[in-house]
Amino acid sequence: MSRIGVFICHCGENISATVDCERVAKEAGQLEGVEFATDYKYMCSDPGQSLIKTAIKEHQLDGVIVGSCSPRMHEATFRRACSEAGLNPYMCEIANLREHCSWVHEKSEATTLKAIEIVTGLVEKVKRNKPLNTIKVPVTKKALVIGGGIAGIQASLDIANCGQKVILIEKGPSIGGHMSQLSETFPTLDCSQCILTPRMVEVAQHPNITLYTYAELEKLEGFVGNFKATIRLKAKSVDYSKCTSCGLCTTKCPNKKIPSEFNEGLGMRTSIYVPFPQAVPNKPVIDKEHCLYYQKGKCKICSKFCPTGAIEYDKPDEFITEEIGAVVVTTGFNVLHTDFFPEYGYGKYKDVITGLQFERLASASGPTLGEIRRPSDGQIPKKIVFIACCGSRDPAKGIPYCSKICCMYTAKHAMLYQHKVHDGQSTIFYMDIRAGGKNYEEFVRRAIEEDGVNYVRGRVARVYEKNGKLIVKGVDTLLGAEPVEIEADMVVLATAGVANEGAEDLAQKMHISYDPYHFFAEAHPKLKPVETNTAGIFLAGACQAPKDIPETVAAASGAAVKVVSLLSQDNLVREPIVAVVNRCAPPMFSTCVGCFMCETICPYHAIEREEIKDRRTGKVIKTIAKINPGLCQGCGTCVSFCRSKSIDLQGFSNEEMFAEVTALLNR
Amino acid sequence: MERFIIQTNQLNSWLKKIIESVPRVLAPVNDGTKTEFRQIKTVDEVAYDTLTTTSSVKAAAFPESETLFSYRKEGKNTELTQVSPEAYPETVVWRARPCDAIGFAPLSGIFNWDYKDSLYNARHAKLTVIAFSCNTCDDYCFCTSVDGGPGSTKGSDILVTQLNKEEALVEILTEKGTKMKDLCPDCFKEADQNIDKESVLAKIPVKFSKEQVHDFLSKAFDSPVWKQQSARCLGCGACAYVCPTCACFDIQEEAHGSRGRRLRCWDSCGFSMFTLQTSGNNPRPTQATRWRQRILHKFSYMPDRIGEYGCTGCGRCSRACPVDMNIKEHLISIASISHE
Amino acid sequence: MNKLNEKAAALLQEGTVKLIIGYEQGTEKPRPLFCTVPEDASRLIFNDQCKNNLAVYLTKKEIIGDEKIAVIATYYVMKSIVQLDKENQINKDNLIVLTVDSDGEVIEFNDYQEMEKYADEHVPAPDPKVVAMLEKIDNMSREERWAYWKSELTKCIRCYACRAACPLCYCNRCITEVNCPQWIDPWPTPLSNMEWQINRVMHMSGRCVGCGACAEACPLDLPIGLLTKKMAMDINAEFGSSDDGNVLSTFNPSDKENFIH
Amino acid sequence: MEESNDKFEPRILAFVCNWCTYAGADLTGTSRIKYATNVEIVRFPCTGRIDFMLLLKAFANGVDGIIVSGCHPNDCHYTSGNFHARRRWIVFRDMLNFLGIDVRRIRFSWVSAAEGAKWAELVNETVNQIRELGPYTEYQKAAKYLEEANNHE
Repeated sequence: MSRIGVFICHCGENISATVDCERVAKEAGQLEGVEFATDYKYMCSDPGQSLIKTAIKEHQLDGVIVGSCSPRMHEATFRRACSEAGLNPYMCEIANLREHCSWVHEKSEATTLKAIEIVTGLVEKVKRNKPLNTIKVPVTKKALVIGGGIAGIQASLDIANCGQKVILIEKGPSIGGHMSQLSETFPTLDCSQCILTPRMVEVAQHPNITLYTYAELEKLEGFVGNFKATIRLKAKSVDYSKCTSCGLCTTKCPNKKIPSEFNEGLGMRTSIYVPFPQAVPNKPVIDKEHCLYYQKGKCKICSKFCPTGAIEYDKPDEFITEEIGAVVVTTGFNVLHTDFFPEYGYGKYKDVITGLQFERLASASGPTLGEIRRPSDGQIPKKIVFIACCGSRDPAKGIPYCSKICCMYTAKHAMLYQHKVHDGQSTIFYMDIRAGGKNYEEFVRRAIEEDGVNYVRGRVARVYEKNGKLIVKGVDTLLGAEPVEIEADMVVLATAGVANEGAEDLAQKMHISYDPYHFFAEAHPKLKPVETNTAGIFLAGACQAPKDIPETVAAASGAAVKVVSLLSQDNLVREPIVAVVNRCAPPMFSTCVGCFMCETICPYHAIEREEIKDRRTGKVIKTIAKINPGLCQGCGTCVSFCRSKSIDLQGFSNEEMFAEVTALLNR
Repeated sequence: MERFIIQTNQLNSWLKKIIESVPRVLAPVNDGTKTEFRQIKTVDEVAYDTLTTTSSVKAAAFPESETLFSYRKEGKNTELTQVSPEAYPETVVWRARPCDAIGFAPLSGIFNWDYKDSLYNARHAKLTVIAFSCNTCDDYCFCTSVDGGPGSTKGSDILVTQLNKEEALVEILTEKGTKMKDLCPDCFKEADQNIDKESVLAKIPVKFSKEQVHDFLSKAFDSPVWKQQSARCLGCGACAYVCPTCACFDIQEEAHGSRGRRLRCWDSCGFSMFTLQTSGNNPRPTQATRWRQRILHKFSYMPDRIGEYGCTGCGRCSRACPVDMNIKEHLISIASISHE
Repeated sequence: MNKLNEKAAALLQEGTVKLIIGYEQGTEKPRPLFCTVPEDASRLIFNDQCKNNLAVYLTKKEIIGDEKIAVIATYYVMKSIVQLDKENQINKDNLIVLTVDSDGEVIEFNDYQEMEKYADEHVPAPDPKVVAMLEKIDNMSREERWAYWKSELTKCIRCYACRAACPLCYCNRCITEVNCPQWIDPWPTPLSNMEWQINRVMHMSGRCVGCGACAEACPLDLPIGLLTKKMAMDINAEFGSSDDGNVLSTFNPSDKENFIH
Repeated sequence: MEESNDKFEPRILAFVCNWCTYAGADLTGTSRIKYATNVEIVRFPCTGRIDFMLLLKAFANGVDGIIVSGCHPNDCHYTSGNFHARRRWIVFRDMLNFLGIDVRRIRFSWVSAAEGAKWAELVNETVNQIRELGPYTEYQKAAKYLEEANNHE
């Protein structure tokens, strides 16, 4: 027999103005199982709360209904009050008599009756409520950061500087990412390398950071606070413990004609190589696709010359597993390949290049040591054309979204060109100039007004070669769609930013969701911009969508804070509003029949398989569903789906909801 | 026992009288592909063209579900309302079959074995059974093997036997029967004592004797026959629900917030949950053990306790079974084992 | 002695299987047969009168045990096996699936792909009576439909033969046996009968193979087969044919409806 | 239930999710928008949690209409609960309609936490619609079958 207490709040006049609170309390007092019922001016006030507490003690109440404002307002308050009086907080329910009743109805019999019915329903619910305890999940105090670009570097440093351990893995031979390829950066034109390199070094030297380059995520198991990551360490063919990075091997390697990824194919590298001078770690790897030994079985020149015998051929990939508490995904982006606008002649004409290639030309560490020389003959182009939106905002041929960074980097490119080639002429074909951001618009104005960059609003129809010149045919829509034709020495395409190849696979490995463009999806576009739907996995940088450096760094620091706040706890404390699979006496053990059709319904992959084994023989008797309380968020979709009603949701159980519904209809 | 002759064309006028004077008259009514006992308001509703109904007539005295008491909560006090058997309506069953009528003996036995079930007894007391002898039968019939017969009078208040197109023999067997006859005295004329009704009855060969089955059962608890016979049994309740003698019931609560009722409703020993205990233990864990229980109960426990066999040979269970668990066939094989 | 009997006898003789589930001639129509010794094999038959869905036995441990068994499968048995397999209810290693083609040749499937392929090539024609009845009901007014189903389902005695005969109703504890809360009143009333059927159909959504065993089993010949059939047609119309056999625990963000405003 | 429809006050139950519609209804309150008293709200974490049996039970226990409402597609607090619910309702509604149950009495809607006004409209519209349809007597009679059956005796 229950001993329920009902406490009706007047909320000053807010409820009592239209609801007869005394009567609600009186009628509630008549209900079976209600031991004590009263009304009071301000239940949430200190005297109000102590009224509840004393009643709980005096009448040994085992359930409490507070008829007041919305539970979204004061549920926490009153539940705390209850637990202070020794009653399990989840034995307290809030009847929403203000937002859902007094404020939306006129003063009338009907309004009071409605209030009484709301209370009646909840009395029957709370009779069936079970005491619940918050769920504690232990946390492994270590983070995994995937991707060594500026986002990964920033996130790793921030986490590490908060005293937490970090594992940073990078699939390439060096960290640095796309930012290390850039020359100057908008809108300040400070040198990318100069601001990035120190951080790369800091990462390498930080006591809290373990760096694995040439490494990829193989498998991710577990759940928030308790992940187990399997990492593939791709064989570098060089023993870094012995290598002194003297560089002899790279100078002696006979195979010198391999297009350098770092230089976007504008420069060459050897098959044993360090991607770029400031690489971290500054030690070589052997590119098996091009190494003569790996391809033809002979050569081994590098190992002959290596003074420390660091070269180790035919070493298989290694796998390590790491226990971690949180993950930050910072795998970055890629630039759109150029084959679906053949009319611009990329690949056909040497002097049609991508923006990223231009970065390398303009970079002091680039193939031309920072001089703008065109790839075909090394001449300095006197006339240069930049084409914005190559693929972006082009649902027909490219991608529908705006790549966001192109407007700014194109302005920067033109500006750099003008600074380096004083008598040169630069033209930019654009759709719109999107320069939202601190000092961005000013930057673009400078390009136009101070550096005399010629902005033409219009699309380029095609680019073709005519006696050594690149003819760029387009229109100027501001001059009434008048055709424009420019004889250029070089054309730079602002190719769109797209998701990295393999992003989809990675997302599936980690059970995070991704959008139609394979960019990773944040849990909420506004309020959870660095979270994913999978608790404990966070995002930062251009793997979410094209982002510029300031945004990326901000997001990285944001993600870092999320990780740190997670790792700073010994246990995760979670609301016990989670689903549970019933258990019963053998030989049934549970009414769950293990059809596992619920697996696909759970957005959080919280439904696992549990084998019930015979104690003696160890033979599996039955495999049933088990819900991981660390992952379950308590939506209850599996509960109403389960055919045999073997899953129930704590706090909103079948019995509770059924009782509430039938009771308020049969008062 | 009085014997009368009624003209076939008079049957309806008699029935008409009965319908007029009795609040509830049940008779076989064609319903889709099936025939079932339903309350009739006119004489034309009766189906005479079918051998028998899908369900037996037992519901007339032992409904699928009936209220034991109802309650209403007023705040903290609860008001109980008992059912009043006086309110049960006088009921006549028209054109039951001898294998229906005969079933009331075991039913009454069960409901009065130790505890006297006032609800059943009240309904049964108000029930008059007017049975019609069978002049046809089908493969499932075996009443003659369990001491019934197409012309058996046991359990009936009146037995009507169609002698030929024109006339039928009416045997008045009880007081209740006489009452019904008296509703339409001029329909009946004294029957000639040497009328032989047997000649018009269906010929149903005796396939086994229930005693053979009974004897075998006394030593057959662990026989492999149960598993063999029950292998295809799906464990539904069809057989029990259509059976004229199955009397297992469950007690249920119908609760609607502040009001509700306690009911008794049919249950079946064939359901796996029937004997499931809270501890998780199930004394009849397999369909084989449940099938064994069904046969033992009907052919061993009941005769031993109440002197009545729990089978009338009507064959309804076999007709209703989704997997053709033909009880006649099974009993024959059991009886033959007992010979060996 | 036909090929089926020979094959079955051989399987039992060699000890390849401990049990063969097939059909034998029953009182009026074929019924399930369980062969454990080669002698039983001679009773096996296979024809289009074989209606029972034998897959219903494949989830009954007490029948199939832990040993290897064989089942002689109709189209619907095959379909049921595929679905049961998706639902983790079948031990593939212990199950041999046989069927008999139109020339009386016995086919033993090496894997489920093969079986599915065969099944899809031998889809039985829809029962014209069912199709006609569905159309009839669709053309009724709502009030007529209500009246029709109410009168039909009032006859239900809740013997649960429909449940027992369905290979996909294999729960240890059916929702009708849950009494905290009492979702469905376990005694027959028009409404509880209807609630039971609604549950049956909802639970079959996207899983039902359309064998009609439920309707076949009903001792009162209630048209409950129409409900599952209708559901299957609706699902096909709404979501297209789904291979995962799992319609209500999957979704498509672009699912269309016209009633949520 | 003999009263004529203009006097008849519908009983309506609303099954709503905690994060969108419940919050939306809160907003209706804080905005002091008035609506009919005929509707009572039952709070669920998510539309995905709403068991179709509860709808049937509500009818069996005498409601004349039902509102089911949650987050708009793509706004589900649990990312996909409302998508699953939507599928469930599509199949369920088709089945009810086939059985001749009056699906006009179940109003499905998406009401976000910002749509306080929409909630008020939804309630008022539904109340008016159900008032026109009248009490759901046929279903309630079916629900009372047993009482009547027993009383007839």
